[in-house]
Amino acid sequence: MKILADTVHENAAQKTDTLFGADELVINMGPQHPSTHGVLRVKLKLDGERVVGSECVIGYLHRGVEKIAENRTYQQFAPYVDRMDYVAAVSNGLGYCEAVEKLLVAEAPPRARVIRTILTELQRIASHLLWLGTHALDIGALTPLFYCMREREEVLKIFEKYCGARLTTHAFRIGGLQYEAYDNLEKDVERFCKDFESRIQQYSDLLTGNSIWIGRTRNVGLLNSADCIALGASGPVLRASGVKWDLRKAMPYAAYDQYKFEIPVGTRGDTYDRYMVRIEEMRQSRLICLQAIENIPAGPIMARVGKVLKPPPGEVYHSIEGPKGILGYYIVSDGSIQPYRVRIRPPSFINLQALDKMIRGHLVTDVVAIIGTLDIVLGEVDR
Amino acid sequence: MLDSVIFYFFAGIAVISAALMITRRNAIHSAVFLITTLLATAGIFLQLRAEFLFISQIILYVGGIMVLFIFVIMLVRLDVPISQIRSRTQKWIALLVALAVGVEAGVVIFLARKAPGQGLLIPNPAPADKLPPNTEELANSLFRTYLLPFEIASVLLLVAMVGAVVMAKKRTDAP
Amino acid sequence: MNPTLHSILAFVQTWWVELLCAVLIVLVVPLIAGYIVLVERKVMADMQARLGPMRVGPHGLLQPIADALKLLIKEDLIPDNADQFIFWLAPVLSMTAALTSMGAVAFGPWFQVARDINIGLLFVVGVSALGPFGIVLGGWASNNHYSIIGALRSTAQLISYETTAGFALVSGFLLAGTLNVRAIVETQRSDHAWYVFLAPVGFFTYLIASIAETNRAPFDLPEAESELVAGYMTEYSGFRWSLYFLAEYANMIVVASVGTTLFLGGWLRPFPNIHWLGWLDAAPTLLLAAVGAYCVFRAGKQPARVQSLFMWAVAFACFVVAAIFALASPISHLPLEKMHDGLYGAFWFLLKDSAYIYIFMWLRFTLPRFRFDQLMRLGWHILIPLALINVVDVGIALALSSEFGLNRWLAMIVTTAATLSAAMLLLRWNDKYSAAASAALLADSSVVEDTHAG
Amino acid sequence: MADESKAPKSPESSQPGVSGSSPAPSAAGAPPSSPAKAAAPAPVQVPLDNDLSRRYREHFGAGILDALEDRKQSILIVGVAQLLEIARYSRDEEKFDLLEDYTAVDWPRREKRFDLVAQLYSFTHNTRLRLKIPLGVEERPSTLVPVWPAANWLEREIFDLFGITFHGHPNLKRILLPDEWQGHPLRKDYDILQQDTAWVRENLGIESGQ
Repeated sequence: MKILADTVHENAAQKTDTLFGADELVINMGPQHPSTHGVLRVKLKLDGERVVGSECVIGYLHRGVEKIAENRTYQQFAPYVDRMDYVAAVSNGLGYCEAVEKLLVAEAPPRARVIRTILTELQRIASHLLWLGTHALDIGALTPLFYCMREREEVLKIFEKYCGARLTTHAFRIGGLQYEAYDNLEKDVERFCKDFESRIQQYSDLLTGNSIWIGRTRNVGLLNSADCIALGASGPVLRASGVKWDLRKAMPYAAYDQYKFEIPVGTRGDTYDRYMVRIEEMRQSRLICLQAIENIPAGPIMARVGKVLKPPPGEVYHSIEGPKGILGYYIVSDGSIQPYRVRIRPPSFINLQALDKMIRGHLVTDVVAIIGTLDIVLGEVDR
Repeated sequence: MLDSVIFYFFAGIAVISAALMITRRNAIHSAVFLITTLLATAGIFLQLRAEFLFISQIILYVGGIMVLFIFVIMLVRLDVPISQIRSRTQKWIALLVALAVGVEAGVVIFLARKAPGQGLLIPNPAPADKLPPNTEELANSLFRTYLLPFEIASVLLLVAMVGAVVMAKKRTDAP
Repeated sequence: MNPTLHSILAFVQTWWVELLCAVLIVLVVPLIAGYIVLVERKVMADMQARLGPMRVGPHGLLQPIADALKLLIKEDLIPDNADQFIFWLAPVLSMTAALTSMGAVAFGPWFQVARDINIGLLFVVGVSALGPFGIVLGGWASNNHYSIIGALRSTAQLISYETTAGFALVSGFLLAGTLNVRAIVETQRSDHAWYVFLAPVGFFTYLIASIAETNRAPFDLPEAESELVAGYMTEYSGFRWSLYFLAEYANMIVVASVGTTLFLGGWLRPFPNIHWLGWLDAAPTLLLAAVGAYCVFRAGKQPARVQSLFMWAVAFACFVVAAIFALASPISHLPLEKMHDGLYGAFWFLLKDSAYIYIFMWLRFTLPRFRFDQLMRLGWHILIPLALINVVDVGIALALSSEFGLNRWLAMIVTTAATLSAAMLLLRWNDKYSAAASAALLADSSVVEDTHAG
Repeated sequence: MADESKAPKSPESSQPGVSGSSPAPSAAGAPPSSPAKAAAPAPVQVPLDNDLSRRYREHFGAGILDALEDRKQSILIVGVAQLLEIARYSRDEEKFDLLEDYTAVDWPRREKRFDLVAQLYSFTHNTRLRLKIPLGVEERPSTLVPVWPAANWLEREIFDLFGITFHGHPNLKRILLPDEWQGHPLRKDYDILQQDTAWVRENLGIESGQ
């Protein structure tokens, strides 16, 4: 790795006469660092091993997704959103499709909405699993990653059976679904959910009560609820700080108003709470899936929106509770077949803003844990 | 015969690396050569069947003190203060000290020649593998014969250690 | 005849067994280390619900050789701003320390280089204490911030945990009354107990300290890949890197051997004094024969001819060694019987060593990594006081049994209980302290925050 | 869909423009690619006249240029001069404590070229509000960072992609693109194939393929 920054001698003038100069060290983490989850680059200003300041350098993965949107039709742009948060492509697609549906003043049929809910919740589980594995790996536990990958594989198999793709699925269409649910979707989901309960217990056995794990995560990366809201942090980060708020409950979309589930909240807003919140969210997602497969309404899967989408001029903002936080789409239509402006509110990008506040005063080691606990995906941060 | 080969081997290493140690500019290099000197000395101890001395040389001097030396050299920025410490008279003082040490060594060797068997070069050494194991002997002399001086020395070290801790503590609290 | 040559010949004549052992150590340890890596990967794979290396040779048996070849032919990089001399020296130092310290380790009653060295285990511990130089110098010479942080962490960690390990060993030495490796093992035979039962606290503190000393998880901070990329090894590649790697595994063997010798009865078979348990000595023969039989069974199912041939070869080797073991057993009444002690001792020793190393692996795949301050706190606030208390308690127990004629076991149980209660107190105190420390940290961080607003 | 239901299909208020009758936004006329025949099938935009908008109007009078409802989502069109006060009021009095998003839209043919768009959310009332701030090219809106620290990176992104400079921002520099990049890609006059070829040549050592 190339160290770009060098030792900073801020007070060089005063310090030259002493043998033990208290220099601040600037260390560069990333963009090629094993635990910056892609190409995040953080410049850390250190006093010894303690962080006294930081600066995120992002944009290494910037592809101009929002610019691309202005040059594609509404349908053509849908696959692009999968490439933002590529570990939660289904959720991205849901947000976009629902936003365009709102813009069209249309609504997906009930059957489509239920299937969307199932797939999105599975995607949430998959996303959280990947987070858990990599987060544990960051903290030095090797094994949970492979267990998480094992279960994520099951989810991806269901996606593959449903739409043929595993990662960037493009599972939904504007107005509903393109594909009817395959014959054994309910059975597959049910089997997965049945196994999954004991599997979550396995992760908990490895980590939850482990005193090293607690030592590494308790009181690390504290973020209280006021700071969370001020910094716009959302999703599990917000809930771990004690705000019992979830868009699925607050402003239900898809079919979430039909299902019972709890919003897990933390108390202190530290890394351990965020871990517990996400673990519990996986349990709740499992419950939602189980409820949803009980009763998938019959009927069409596609609303009549037409082949060529020309939404009436105007604008709409629609946001969903993505696995990482509020995933919002602000779409301006000028009445043509291409969106005039698509703005994506990326949860990772805005959660990442809180990093500086969270790592101050902690050790370099904790920076890794805190980057992990924010659950960022650089594809979404940089878009 | 083999004994003297081994002795000259270790002695040569010790002398050469000692010379290199004082001539190196880079403090870390100096430290590495000091380690080599200490190891070579330890080798001579081993050859004399002073096993305990050999291993305490390695554990204490090489494994303990020198690691801390290197630690300090790495942490402290030596390039800045060295230019300030260095003075014009240093060379002459060093020369004087070296001369004194040289004369002293010469006198010792000269005297040793006069009294065979008492000095450094023993013409007819006792066979090395016939010496009694000396770890127990060392323990006996330390904990029986010289118990009081040994304990006084430990108390002294303890005082030094506590003092160091207290001083270090002050440093961190001050700012 | 030339007197120099003559004396050298005489030297070789006298010490040929030791010289052979030394050569064997240098030649075989890298290979063994390579296979420990393979075993580690297999164990890891098993614990993580996957297969591990399967491609190079049957069940990946040739993987270490392939890895070694790959490392040897890799480009040898030295960074521009690195200190060439130290950069070259550091891995060599690490490896030298590890191999030299093996000199005094007795792998069975026969296989030992420094046979009658009086200081025995102290030599092993002392020489392996040179290992940190390789790490700290390598980290410094790389001229890389990650490397130097890794090196500093490593040094601090090794110094702290060597102290613990030293004290833990002292409790064993007190029981044995000697430092000589053979004498330690033989006293365990005459004491009718492995010292792990007499000084359990000593053993467990040594176990923890030895994991920390070899930089293994959960104490692998010097090379924590998620924080420091690869710590002090970041700039190393190819052969130099593999030297570090070998040194790490050789060190594992060394600390495991020390633990085995002092606490697990060395090369003694379990219950060496109970004669009707003599059938335990059939274990090596049966084990090897079973492995050989399995290889024969699998040989036919290998996908490629080379692989099945290799399997046959492994099976053959297993059978030959099993036969040697069988012939060397006292029942056979053959001249090979003379080798009985050496062979069977080596088997039991290596078996215990493997179990010890297996614990290393098990912990590595189960536990997350400590943070540096937590590691230091564990070392200085818990383990060192605990090891010290343990030394005192073992001394008291010995005094009780020798001066007052108290039953040795009773004395040990009493003092161990005392040590354990002291450990509980230490833990509780540490919890309080760490809570206070983290509170102070957070209070501090808010101050920092204010000064760096914006 | 709690916050909004399907828009009513009533025929009133069918102007195709982006906003209602307020002077500033409507001055833009139709966006460039809007064909004349794009007659809106559904009336999706109606003037907003509820307690919320009335309170805002009361407080800021001319500072609130217009209030709209588009697909049941409330929009306040706000003058740039009073932006900071309105933001403070929104956060403290109306409890819009979360700045969910902050972005811009480019209308090159309009007199006031940009719209700044802030999505606000109130945890207390579970409601959303969108503030739109029409903005001329030369105008420098004041930063919202003192009100919502979340605006920090969002404003940097707007600066990066639209070239709008915020007055009083603590660290206004490019965030997604390299610091030396020329041009602001989300402006409509920045072509999709366009890029800073000089930068690419200099820093990546390749000739741009476009």
